[in-house]
Amino acid sequence: GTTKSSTEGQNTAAPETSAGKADPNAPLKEGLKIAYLPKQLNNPYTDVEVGGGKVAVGEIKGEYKLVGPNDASASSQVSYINTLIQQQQNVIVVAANDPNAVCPSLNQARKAGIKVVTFDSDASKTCRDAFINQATTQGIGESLVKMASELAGGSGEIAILSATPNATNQNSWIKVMQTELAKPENAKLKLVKIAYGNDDDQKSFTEAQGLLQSYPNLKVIVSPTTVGIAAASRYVSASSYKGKVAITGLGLPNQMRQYVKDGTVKKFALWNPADIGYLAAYAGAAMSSGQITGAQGEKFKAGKLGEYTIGADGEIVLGPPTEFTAANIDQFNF
Amino acid sequence: MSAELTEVRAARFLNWNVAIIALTVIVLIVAAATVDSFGTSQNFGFLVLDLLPIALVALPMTLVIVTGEIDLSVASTLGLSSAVMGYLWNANQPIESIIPLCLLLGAVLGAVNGLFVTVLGLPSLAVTIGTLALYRGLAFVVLGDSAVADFPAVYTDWVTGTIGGTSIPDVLIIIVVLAVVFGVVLHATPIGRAVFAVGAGEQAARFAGVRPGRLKFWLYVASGLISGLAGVLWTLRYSSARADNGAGLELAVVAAVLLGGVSIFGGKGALPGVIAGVVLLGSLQNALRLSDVSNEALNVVTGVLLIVSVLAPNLARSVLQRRRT
Amino acid sequence: MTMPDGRPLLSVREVSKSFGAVAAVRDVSFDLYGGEAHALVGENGAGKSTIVKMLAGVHRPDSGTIELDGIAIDLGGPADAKAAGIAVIYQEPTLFPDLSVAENIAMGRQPLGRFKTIDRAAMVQQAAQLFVRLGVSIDPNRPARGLSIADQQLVEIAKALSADARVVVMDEPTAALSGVEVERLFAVARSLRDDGAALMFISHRFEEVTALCERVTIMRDGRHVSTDLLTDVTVDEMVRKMVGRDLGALFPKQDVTPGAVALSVRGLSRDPVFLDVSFDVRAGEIVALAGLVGSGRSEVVQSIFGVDPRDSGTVEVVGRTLKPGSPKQAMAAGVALVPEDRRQQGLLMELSIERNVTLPRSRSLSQLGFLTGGRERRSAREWTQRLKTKYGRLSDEVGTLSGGNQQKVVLAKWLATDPKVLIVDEPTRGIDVGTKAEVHRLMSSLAAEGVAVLMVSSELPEVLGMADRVLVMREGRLVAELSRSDATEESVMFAATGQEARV
Amino acid sequence: MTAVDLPAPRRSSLDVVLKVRELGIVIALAVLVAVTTISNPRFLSGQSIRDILLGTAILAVLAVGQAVVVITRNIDLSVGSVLGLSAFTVGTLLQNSPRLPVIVVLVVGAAVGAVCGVVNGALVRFGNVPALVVTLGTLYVVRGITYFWAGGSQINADELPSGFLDFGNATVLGIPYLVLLAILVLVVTGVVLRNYRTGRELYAMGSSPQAARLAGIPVGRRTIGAFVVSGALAGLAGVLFAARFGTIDAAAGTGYELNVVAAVVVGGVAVFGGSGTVWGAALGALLLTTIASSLAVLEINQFWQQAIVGGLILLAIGADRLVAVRVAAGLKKRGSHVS
Ligand SMILES: Nc1ncnc2c1ncn2[C@@H]1O[C@H](COP(=O)(O)OP(=O)(O)OP(=O)(O)O)[C@@H](O)[C@H]1O
Ligand SMILES: Nc1ncnc2c1ncn2[C@@H]1O[C@H](COP(=O)(O)OP(=O)(O)OP(=O)(O)O)[C@@H](O)[C@H]1O
Ligand SMILES: [Mg+2]
Ligand SMILES: [Mg+2]
Repeated sequence: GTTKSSTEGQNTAAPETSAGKADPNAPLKEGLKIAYLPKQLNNPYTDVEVGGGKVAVGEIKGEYKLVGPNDASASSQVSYINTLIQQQQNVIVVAANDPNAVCPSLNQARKAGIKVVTFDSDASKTCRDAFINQATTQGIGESLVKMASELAGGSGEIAILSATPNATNQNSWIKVMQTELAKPENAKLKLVKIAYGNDDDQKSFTEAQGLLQSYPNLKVIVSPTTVGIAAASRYVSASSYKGKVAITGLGLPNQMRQYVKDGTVKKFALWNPADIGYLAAYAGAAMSSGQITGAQGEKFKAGKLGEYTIGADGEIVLGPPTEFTAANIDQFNF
Repeated sequence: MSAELTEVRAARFLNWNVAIIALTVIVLIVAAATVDSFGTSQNFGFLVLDLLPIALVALPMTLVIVTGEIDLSVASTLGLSSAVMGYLWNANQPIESIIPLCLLLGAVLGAVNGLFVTVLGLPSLAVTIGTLALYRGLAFVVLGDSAVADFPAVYTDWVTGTIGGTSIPDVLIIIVVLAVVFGVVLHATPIGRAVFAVGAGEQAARFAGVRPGRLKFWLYVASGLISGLAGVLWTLRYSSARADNGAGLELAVVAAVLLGGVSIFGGKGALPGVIAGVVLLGSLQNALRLSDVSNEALNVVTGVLLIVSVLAPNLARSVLQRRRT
Repeated sequence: MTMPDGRPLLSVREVSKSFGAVAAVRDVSFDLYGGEAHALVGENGAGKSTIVKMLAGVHRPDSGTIELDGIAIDLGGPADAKAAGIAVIYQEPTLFPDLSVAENIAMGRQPLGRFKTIDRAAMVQQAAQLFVRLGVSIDPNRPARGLSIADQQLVEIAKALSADARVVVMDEPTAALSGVEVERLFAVARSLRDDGAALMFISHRFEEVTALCERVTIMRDGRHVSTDLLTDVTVDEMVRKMVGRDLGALFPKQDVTPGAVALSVRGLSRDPVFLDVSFDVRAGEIVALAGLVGSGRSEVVQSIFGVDPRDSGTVEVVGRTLKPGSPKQAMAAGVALVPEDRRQQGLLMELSIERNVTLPRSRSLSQLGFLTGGRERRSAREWTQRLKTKYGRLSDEVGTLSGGNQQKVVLAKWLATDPKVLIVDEPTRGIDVGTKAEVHRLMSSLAAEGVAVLMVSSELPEVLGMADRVLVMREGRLVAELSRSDATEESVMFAATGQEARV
Repeated sequence: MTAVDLPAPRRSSLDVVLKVRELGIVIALAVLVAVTTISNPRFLSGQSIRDILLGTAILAVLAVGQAVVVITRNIDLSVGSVLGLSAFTVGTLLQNSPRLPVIVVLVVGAAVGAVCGVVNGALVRFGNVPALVVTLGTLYVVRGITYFWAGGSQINADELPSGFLDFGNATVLGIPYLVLLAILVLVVTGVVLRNYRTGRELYAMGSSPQAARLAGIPVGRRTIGAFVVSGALAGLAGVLFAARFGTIDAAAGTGYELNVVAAVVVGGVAVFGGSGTVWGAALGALLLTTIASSLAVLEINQFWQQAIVGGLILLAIGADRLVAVRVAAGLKKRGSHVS
């Protein structure tokens, strides 16, 4: 019969590259219909991201649209992708809830001439034209370990509170962290557990609770997700662990301000999420206008962010993350 | 006497089953006329695919509810079937044997519900809330939080594909065939007569030679089997086996069935109405989405429709009665 | 004995009540006096319970009034009746199975302690005292669930007593009680009466009526027949007034020579409902199973048909042994049961006439396993017409039919199965006189065609008019077998109530 | 909690049998805590107990309300949505007027819930519609309204007054306010149900609706009342939710209804009404919360959690039935004094 191993390699159907060459000098078209489909609506991080997108779409005189499910499920996203195909959008900017489940629909969209740009959480390479990466995976992983090491004073137990176990971006950062931790200079840091809060506020809250109960000697919780870090900080700030356990990771300054000020959190990092949505709009518009095709090495201008170059596999990297501390947090509002 | 007759006639006119079909047709016509690209054949394909799981699971659910019971575990059965499918696929089993196994699994899960309800005589609402959690939990135990995606293209393409050069989805065949089977069983066989009899009065049915326990048991098996099938199709459609597939679907299914005019107390209902209920909910959702109306509005529409569907006949009856006296 | 002071405590003035086409009570008037026990007697369906329910505020009279102390009162609901000092024991016990016996008795009148909280100790105390008065031993703390019918009835009685009501209405309170308990109940009832309460007492047992009551009102077909002092009437006169019609015209019994044994029951037992019941019914014969309410007749026939389990015994139908608990097999062997409870057991009230008539035959009416409706409709039309059923359409809900027509639908449903053995349980309860005659004519002609008929009936005239033989049950045992010539009201009643039948 | 019991003059052995189920939960709880503590002693630390109690508080308040409805042979599936609406209402209120005293906030939350309860109750009572359908409908409607209103906005902890957040965490004598509030709700409801006529009438209605009508109980009014209580408590739980989690969006409380029904069923309240106590329901909530915590601490794969909860529900209702059957059999033997 047909088994996994008998079909290995067959599934990577060649991406249907829209034939045609890049014309770097083509003007950006006006009136492009650019639709944003985040993982789910009503997520503050997402709101900031697509907010940046809205600004960019305005700058290039396009039509901005935001749709999305209330639950972070791939099946609802598929329905929305189908709707966007019907509405003949020019660009779909999507954060995939499941890298594969959305693929058939995204490819249908591309067949219909729609450019697909992923952000936040990538879809399978075969079904999108470009991916806006917040920062290099390596860079984020390294900076997470660096912050953890500083907060732990160079030695002790640390734990990770991630989103879901199959969240692509989180997992690749964690992998880098693990390589970093294996290096001799971090030998005294011990990663005791990776917990998953499913990007759900309460679940993350409960998981943070569980970590502290299970590991009395825990020094740092690293949470590379904005939901997780906020929930963990909130729990610790109101518990007897405050001051004994440090929290760090990736968070939104507005959500974290209170915990930075009350001393629960010393430092954390993030890129500017608004820039991701902003960059995605320009990338999509450039593609739709024929300036670029998504091939490695092509260059395009992204408004106030300047010029970007497409990397391997259609990846576009936003830039290095910013570290936030009590000293600088009030300069940021997102 | 004549007053009584007019009441009967009026009741027939107010028959929700007819009303819901009419309403569905009206909504379809209005949507096609006013919503851009609602009427396109491609959109029809999308609509059918979106309706697939709810339509399938609603079929046995209709029979279960007509007997006066309920099965809230369907979505979890779907999820477990999907998870097991992913697990076995990862374990390098041939898909040709995975699919029948998943159907069998669904039937077994349904049988467990059936045993609790008929042999132990426990209320089905409580039992299936229990198995709702249990089956979903087992799905996570089997597959954890990961997703299995690399199912063979032949199968996934079939589920998302269309018949010949048309844009009629292949899966429509499954829905139509099963709807006909369930419709015929419910409305044109002795089993169907027994289903209505049990729902209208279990004791009287027993006095007429029906065995309510056996009947209910097999209906739960059917419900499990179809949910298992829905799990397989879901997995292939999205090419993604996950433990959380279909979460929350049970309420949508129950809502569609009740909207279709089936009485939650059993004994009343018809399959065409249920199909209309499913199509009504699905096409409203689709049309509203195409018109950029938010998901939120849909929640409200669903809830209001549901309440109205049970309230309207009652109110109509009491108004009629008041006028008579 | 106290004499009534001439002014009635409660008066029923020309009340009427109809349910759809059935006029349950028509222009009935009578008075209840303080310090007096008043009997209400009549056949099944005469309208006694309907009167009770009007006094209880469950039904509102269509016309007429109920007066308390000479003032018309409007009883909008049971709460109003309670407030007016009327306590009711319903024919069917209405307990809360999950609550304790003490709570059941005290519901709505619980003794209160500090902060208006319920004083449980006092509540239990009260119940215990009532049980002492009634001379029974029921634990007030136990839940009502699982109480025997008799104990349930006793709790109902205690409930009514605890109300300290001025009017106590008892709808067949003794149906399930044994002699000892009846005596205790009467002692308590007499003391209530002597304290000035007005009692209304309903029973099918005349010895109870004569033992307790001073006055008797007789009803027939919803109408008031007479109200007399019991000292002025004999039991025979009461029975005549109750039955009140020429039986000859009503029961068109055809003479038939019985054929071979069609139904043979041997040693049928089900603890504690019936014990060692054995009898035969021959083809062409109508055998009546008589007895008091609760004597176990329905249980016997349900057990024969297989809807109820049995502990031991055998049932043979035309030589075929039926296995217990399988109505399907009984039906296949040619048995049909027209059950006593039309609403619960006989009909699916929300389904159409057509579906009801053809349900037991849905398999045989199908073609290649499918039912397209045509054959069912034709068959249903044929059978309902043969029984002269009046209805609008075959697709009407059976619940919209009048009681008599509903009964015809049940009969059609079972006659259509072409039975060899037809068991009918209270075939004419609650249906009008005309219909009754039609049903009887039908049973006669079926017997004449060679069907063995076993008829359970609480109506003596029916039993006497229709049966070739009368079997009498008492407390779960078959106590007498009377031939048509030996069966008289007296002989059947005496067998049913205790003294052995006169030969 | 089980110590709160009737001062019955004499308790037969049968009553003990009838209490078995709640006892069962207590034993299960004890075993669970013991096993977890042995494997990780910090499970019994003050902080950990506080966390479990805080988690239980919200679920218990919901379960108490649900128990009241279920006892009358109805069900309220809209509680999760009502919680969300109430939480968002008070969140918005506090954003705009941060100086509101906590007590006002509690009253506003409960009032929002009570209004939803009135709608549910009136539809069930006057529409003559099964509660399951009505509350399934309002589950969607109320959630939809919350989404409409909230849109994508989220209320974060830093937007809420610290006084209110303190209320979510502060303690009196080591016991958090939220827990005290939940206990207050539990005790008041428990006492009313057990010791007041109104409470007993709710049991009577659930036990036999027909008999209740004949007994002159105002069934319609009590039904609406039960839904109002359930709604108000769901609203109150919304305030507790806001105080405890500090982050509120339109999805708050999604899916809670099944947890709540599960807690009630595990706690021994019969789905067909008439029996069970709010103490049991609260114990059910405590058990479910403790299971969640201890599975996290025991490092049992978190994926097992839901399966275990499901198995427990089946076990609880199965045991309930077995006990009922045995008791009924026992009673029949004892009660048959009619010779
Ligand atoms: N709720 C009802 N709906 C329709 N018909 C009813 C209803 N209650 C009683 N009836 C009918 O009214 C008539 C009188 O019934 P009722 O119960 O008063 O008789 P009864 O004298 O108490 O008889 P029994 O001796 O059998 O108790 C019967 O024909 C019965 O079928
Ligand atoms: N479910 C039950 N549990 C316990 N005892 C019962 C039950 N049903 C009936 N009984 C008892 O069994 C006996 C026989 O009842 P049954 O209904 O067969 O009497 P019947 O002679 O047919 O009277 P009716 O005139 O009411 O039809 C009665 O004493 C009754 O109290
Ligand atoms: Mg009566
Ligand atoms: Mg009988």
